[in-house]
Amino acid sequence: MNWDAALPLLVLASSLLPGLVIFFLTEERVATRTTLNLAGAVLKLMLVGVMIWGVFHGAHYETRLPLLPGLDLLLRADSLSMLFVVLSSILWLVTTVYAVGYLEGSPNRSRFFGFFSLCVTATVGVALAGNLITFVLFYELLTLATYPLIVHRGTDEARRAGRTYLVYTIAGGTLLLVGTVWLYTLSGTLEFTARGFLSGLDATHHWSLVVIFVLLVAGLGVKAALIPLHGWLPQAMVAPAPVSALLHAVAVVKAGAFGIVRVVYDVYGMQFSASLGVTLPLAIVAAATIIYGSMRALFQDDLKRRLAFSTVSQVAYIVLGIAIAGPIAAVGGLVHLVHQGVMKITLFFCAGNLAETLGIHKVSEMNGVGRRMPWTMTAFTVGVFGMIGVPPLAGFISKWYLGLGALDVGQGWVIFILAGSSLLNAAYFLPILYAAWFKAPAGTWPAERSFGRRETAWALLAPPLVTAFLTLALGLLASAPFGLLQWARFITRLEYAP
Amino acid sequence: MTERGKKQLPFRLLLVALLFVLTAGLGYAVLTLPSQAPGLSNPVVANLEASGVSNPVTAVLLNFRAYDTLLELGVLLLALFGVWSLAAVPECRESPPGPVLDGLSRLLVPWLILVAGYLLWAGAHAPGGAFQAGSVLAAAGVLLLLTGWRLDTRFSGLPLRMSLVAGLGVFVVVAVVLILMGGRLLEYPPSFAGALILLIEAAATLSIGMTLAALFLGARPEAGP
Amino acid sequence: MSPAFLYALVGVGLFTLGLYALIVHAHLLRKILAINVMASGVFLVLVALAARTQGAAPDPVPHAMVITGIVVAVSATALALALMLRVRAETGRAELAEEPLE
Amino acid sequence: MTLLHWAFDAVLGFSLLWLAWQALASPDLFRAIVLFIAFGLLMALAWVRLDAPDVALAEAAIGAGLTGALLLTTLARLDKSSGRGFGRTLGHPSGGNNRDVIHPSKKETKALHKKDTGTEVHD
Amino acid sequence: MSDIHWPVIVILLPLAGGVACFLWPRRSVLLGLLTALGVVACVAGLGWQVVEQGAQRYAVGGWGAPLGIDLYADGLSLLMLTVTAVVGLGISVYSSGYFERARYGQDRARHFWPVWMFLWTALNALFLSADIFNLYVTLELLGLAAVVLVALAGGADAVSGAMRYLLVSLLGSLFYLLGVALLYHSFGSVDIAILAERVEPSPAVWAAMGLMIAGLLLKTALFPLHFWLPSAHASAPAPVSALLSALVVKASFYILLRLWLEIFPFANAALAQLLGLLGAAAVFWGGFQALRQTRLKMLIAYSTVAQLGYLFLAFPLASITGWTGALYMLLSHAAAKTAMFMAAGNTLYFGGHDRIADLDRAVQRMPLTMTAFALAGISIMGLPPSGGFIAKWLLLEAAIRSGQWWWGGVLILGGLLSAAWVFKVVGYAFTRSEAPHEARAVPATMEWTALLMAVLAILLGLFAPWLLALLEIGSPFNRENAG
Repeated sequence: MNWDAALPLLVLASSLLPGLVIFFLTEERVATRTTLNLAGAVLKLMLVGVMIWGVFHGAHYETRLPLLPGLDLLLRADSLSMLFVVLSSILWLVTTVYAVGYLEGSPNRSRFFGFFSLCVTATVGVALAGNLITFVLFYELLTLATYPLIVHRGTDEARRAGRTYLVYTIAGGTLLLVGTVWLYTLSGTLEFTARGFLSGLDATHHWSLVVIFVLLVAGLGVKAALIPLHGWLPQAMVAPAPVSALLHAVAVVKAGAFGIVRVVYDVYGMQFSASLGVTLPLAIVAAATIIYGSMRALFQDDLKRRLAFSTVSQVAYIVLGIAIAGPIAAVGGLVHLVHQGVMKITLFFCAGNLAETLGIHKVSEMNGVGRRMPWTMTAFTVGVFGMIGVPPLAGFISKWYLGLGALDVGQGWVIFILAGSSLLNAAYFLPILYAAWFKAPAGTWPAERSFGRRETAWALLAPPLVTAFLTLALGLLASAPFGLLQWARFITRLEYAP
Repeated sequence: MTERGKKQLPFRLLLVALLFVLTAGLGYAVLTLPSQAPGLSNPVVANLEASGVSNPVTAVLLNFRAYDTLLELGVLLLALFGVWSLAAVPECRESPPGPVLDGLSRLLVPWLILVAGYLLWAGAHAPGGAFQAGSVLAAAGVLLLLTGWRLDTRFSGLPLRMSLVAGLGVFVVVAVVLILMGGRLLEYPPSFAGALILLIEAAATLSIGMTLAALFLGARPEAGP
Repeated sequence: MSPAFLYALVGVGLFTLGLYALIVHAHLLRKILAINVMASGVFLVLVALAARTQGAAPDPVPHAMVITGIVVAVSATALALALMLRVRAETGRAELAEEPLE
Repeated sequence: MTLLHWAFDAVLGFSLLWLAWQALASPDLFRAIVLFIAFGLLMALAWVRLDAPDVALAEAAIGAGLTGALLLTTLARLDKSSGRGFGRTLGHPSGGNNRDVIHPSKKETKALHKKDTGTEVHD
Repeated sequence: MSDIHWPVIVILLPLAGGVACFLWPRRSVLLGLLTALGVVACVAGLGWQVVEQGAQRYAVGGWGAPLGIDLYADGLSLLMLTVTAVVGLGISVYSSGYFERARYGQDRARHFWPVWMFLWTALNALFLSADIFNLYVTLELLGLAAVVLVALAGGADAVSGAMRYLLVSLLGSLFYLLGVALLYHSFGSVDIAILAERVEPSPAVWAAMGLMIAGLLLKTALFPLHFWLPSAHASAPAPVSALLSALVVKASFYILLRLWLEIFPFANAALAQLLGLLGAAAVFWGGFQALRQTRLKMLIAYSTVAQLGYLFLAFPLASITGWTGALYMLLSHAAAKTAMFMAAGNTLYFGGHDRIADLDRAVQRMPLTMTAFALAGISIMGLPPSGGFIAKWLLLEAAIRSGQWWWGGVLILGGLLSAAWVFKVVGYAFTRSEAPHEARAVPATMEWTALLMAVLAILLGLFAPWLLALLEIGSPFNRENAG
């Protein structure tokens, strides 16, 4: 088990082992639990750093464990997986700090952090999966690890939300499983290869390949919250803020979108799926989701549900980027995978702060909150402008490339979708900013907790500021030598050989 | 015919029809069997003298298929465990035995024990053997129990259990000893196969007699460690 | 139609008779009797077919099997009777409650 | 000579079937057990006819003798636990009352309808 | 090391252990545990011998097949022996805690150990035997021992369940025995290998096949003949229910599989389709009934009925992948179901009842037990990374490759049904219920054994290739007809 084979496993174990240990810690052992959590997060970040450096220089990291006769549990660090691994490890560190602050004094924290680490392990597993069966394995593990977090509070409402979540995700998982097994019986292998491994199959299978594609995308679409499979996301907002922030805005939703990228790129291959004619319907579904998500967000009074519906529409950008069979749009989609994660997590952190410090859950209660919590609201504003796509911020980059890519391939109608959704974003975000900064506060806050001189605990304040700064940095330094754009172009060059 | 029966009449008729079809099928299957089939009688006769006994049935029971008999003793003992664990009904104190029962048992019990001994000995070369002798012994035991005789509480503990388990115990011990001496499971050396079989049969007769009598009694003796 | 086959057919008849009684009668003691009759039927088939060759000594292996079977049958009956008394003591009825087919 | 054998076999076979049917279908339990013991003895006779002396001995001793004894003592206990003395069963059964279903006394019916309130302590 | 007669020791040791437990009841727990460890070691020894030297044929008494009885240990029987050993060890450790402090008092525990050891002997003898009459005797020993253990619980429904189970078991054995009689008198031998050579279709063989399969289906509780299973499995003491669902019911399936593969290879597709159909009906009926139950142990018992249905799906698939999938399902179901019944036993011991609605934050008050239940649930549902997932994958692959995709559909719907009831129970375990009730601390051995069995069910998902390679020894599957 030399170093190249051990690294992916170590990255996985860096969150799995602390998680298992935390399960057995009693409630009072706060110090040990926090140190374990943070140590795990930092260790994972360092390992990922080493891995990125290696992959950039062409090193080949691969862990292969026999799972079934003829099928292996394969963890491989290729350029596409690094994108998602980096995103989830950075955000896990930030969210752990936030969660420690947010759950101060609440019960069952050992159980919470145990499952929290399991979730991240599953997400990293999804990212590093080298073949479809490993992907399915970690994909289902993600469902099992997130369910206890949704029903963490133990209220009946939480249990109902959990049940809806399960109905959707278990059904999705089953579709994915059936598709994978059927694909395996046809293709004989499930290993991800750069331009897909299905183009070689003879024409008689094409019809079943289309059906398999529908099965796979439907299974993944549940977690990617494509309509009509998005129902569980708004209801899952009943979970504590760190869960909504990392999992339902980043980890779980991205796993679905990342899965669709994998299937289209490394299972079917871009050209082959275009020739099968499955990419256009996918693009239409993605576009419909973008518009539908934004429309529903308009009418949500609860802040977290509005953010949830905005996530539904934002994730569909990634799918749209992939579905428009063009290299430039693909770059836009891949880049948005990271940007949307960073921006959305900022907004959820701020929503969590407002709920925790002032007891604000409704948008209507946010009048004049800017004066009371200036730092949180600045982070919120940066996030909102990023979402709308205001130039210097990250959001603008991805929308720009998506638009450019669409024109380059002659899919003009996508421009209208992008423009329309930006307008809708503005329509449901700007009133919040206006109310927060310019309206007078309505007297007392619902459940105010004073934190002395500072507006709220530092553990709750630092994370949103960090992620807001990241949004800004990603926007400004997009085309820097080691920047995200260059990385995305490197991936697409593999997929789109002339 | 209870009123419940009338309600189920159609169900019973259907059942009768089904069972009639089953009987016809099985009957036809039995009739199509080859009319002349020696089965395993030739190999048994061929190996008879190597088995240490001359009665073919005892040879099969205690040598060729001794493994079945070992398990079967296990089944008998298991039934006793079950009956004792259920301890359904405390021993019912029958009324004191009438003169007829008393006289009969006083005459018959010794005679039955003698017949059991004979059957055990005759098993080697004539119809008889462990099970038949054991059941005759059990008959003597049942007769004794009916007259209200009970085992002395001193013996109803470990000694009773030892004797109940004797048959199976001896069988297992003999098997282990034979393996240690290099043979296979229950592979008697031809020279003293007959003696070994007799030893096993004697222990088995004692245990079967005691077990069957205990099963008749149906309840665990109160005292006893 | 040598005697062997006649007794074999009687054995099959006993088997089915016992099966009918087992299904129809509710009282547990009757069910146990039915099981014993079925067992005797099977044993009759086993031994009867062993005596098919006229004149020659019958095949001893089925005889050994039947003796084993008889001892197994008696131990099963003893357990069943003890269990029936226990059911009687616990539920007050010597029959199993009508279990709706679930 | 074979005609006589054949006749004997036919009679024995038929009486076996008839006895079994009578034992299983008779309304009175005690009568059923006695018929069953007779059936056991007749079976022993059948084993002798089929040249199986060992089996005949085993059947007579265990099948008819012991199983019969077990059945009778269980029947006695069955009646005793429902309030009727041991002696009664040895005498001829009283009248033709249908002893098939033993009418549970009040105490037993209460036990029967002990609704399962879920508070039973042992599982 | 490998010239020791392992097959013999594997059978005689638990028998001797049972006798010892009966003779010295006060030390029965210690003796029982020692025997359990001994048997696990011996099975490991046998496993080593089989892996090294291939399938082992052992002529008892030195007489050879037609006259004497043979013991035969190949990959299939070795797999079953390993399952029995592992589950048996878990149950022995669990029972040492369960009967000791449970409300059974000392005398009930006395009766558990000897009967449990005899049952273990019967299982080991059954998996090693290559003689169909010997299989009858082991089946009988197994059935009686199981009935006695069920009746050990002593409640009204336990005793009635035991009675019904006894009658069904005896009926099944008699059907099987009549089949043995017909086969013996057709071909003059009761040894499986010899019968496999001599058998050719004739009315007697068809009748024998029908009788034996009917008898074994009755004992395996396949759908229409499953009526006795729920009341027997649910009302028995927890370790006994685990034992019955994980091992006893599987023994008769093993015999059916042996006969189907070796003696009845000409069994035509129609019968295989019928078995598959009954299996599918069992999956839906078991799952549907499990959803309706309000008591935890009854729910788990019905899930056994459903899971048995999966095993019978392998008959119409009739491909090597199908058989290995069904056997892997048997393996992971044994571990998972044991963990689930142990968890149910802990809940019952903890709260005095097992009503699902009032589990009342069991997650927080019994974390180990609920984790065990959840992990076992993952394996029952067939979600990765559990053994159930591997089995589901293999069966699904076999179904799609053989073009009979509807059996795949049954698998999927069955998985969804079991997901429904697993998460119903887990959901109640998280939430608060209004009926507070007194609680008793559950002994540590009981909780940890449940958790270890559940973790085993998960680990089966990660070590599949070695176990599947084990199954290939003596290749019991390639002698069958299709596939």
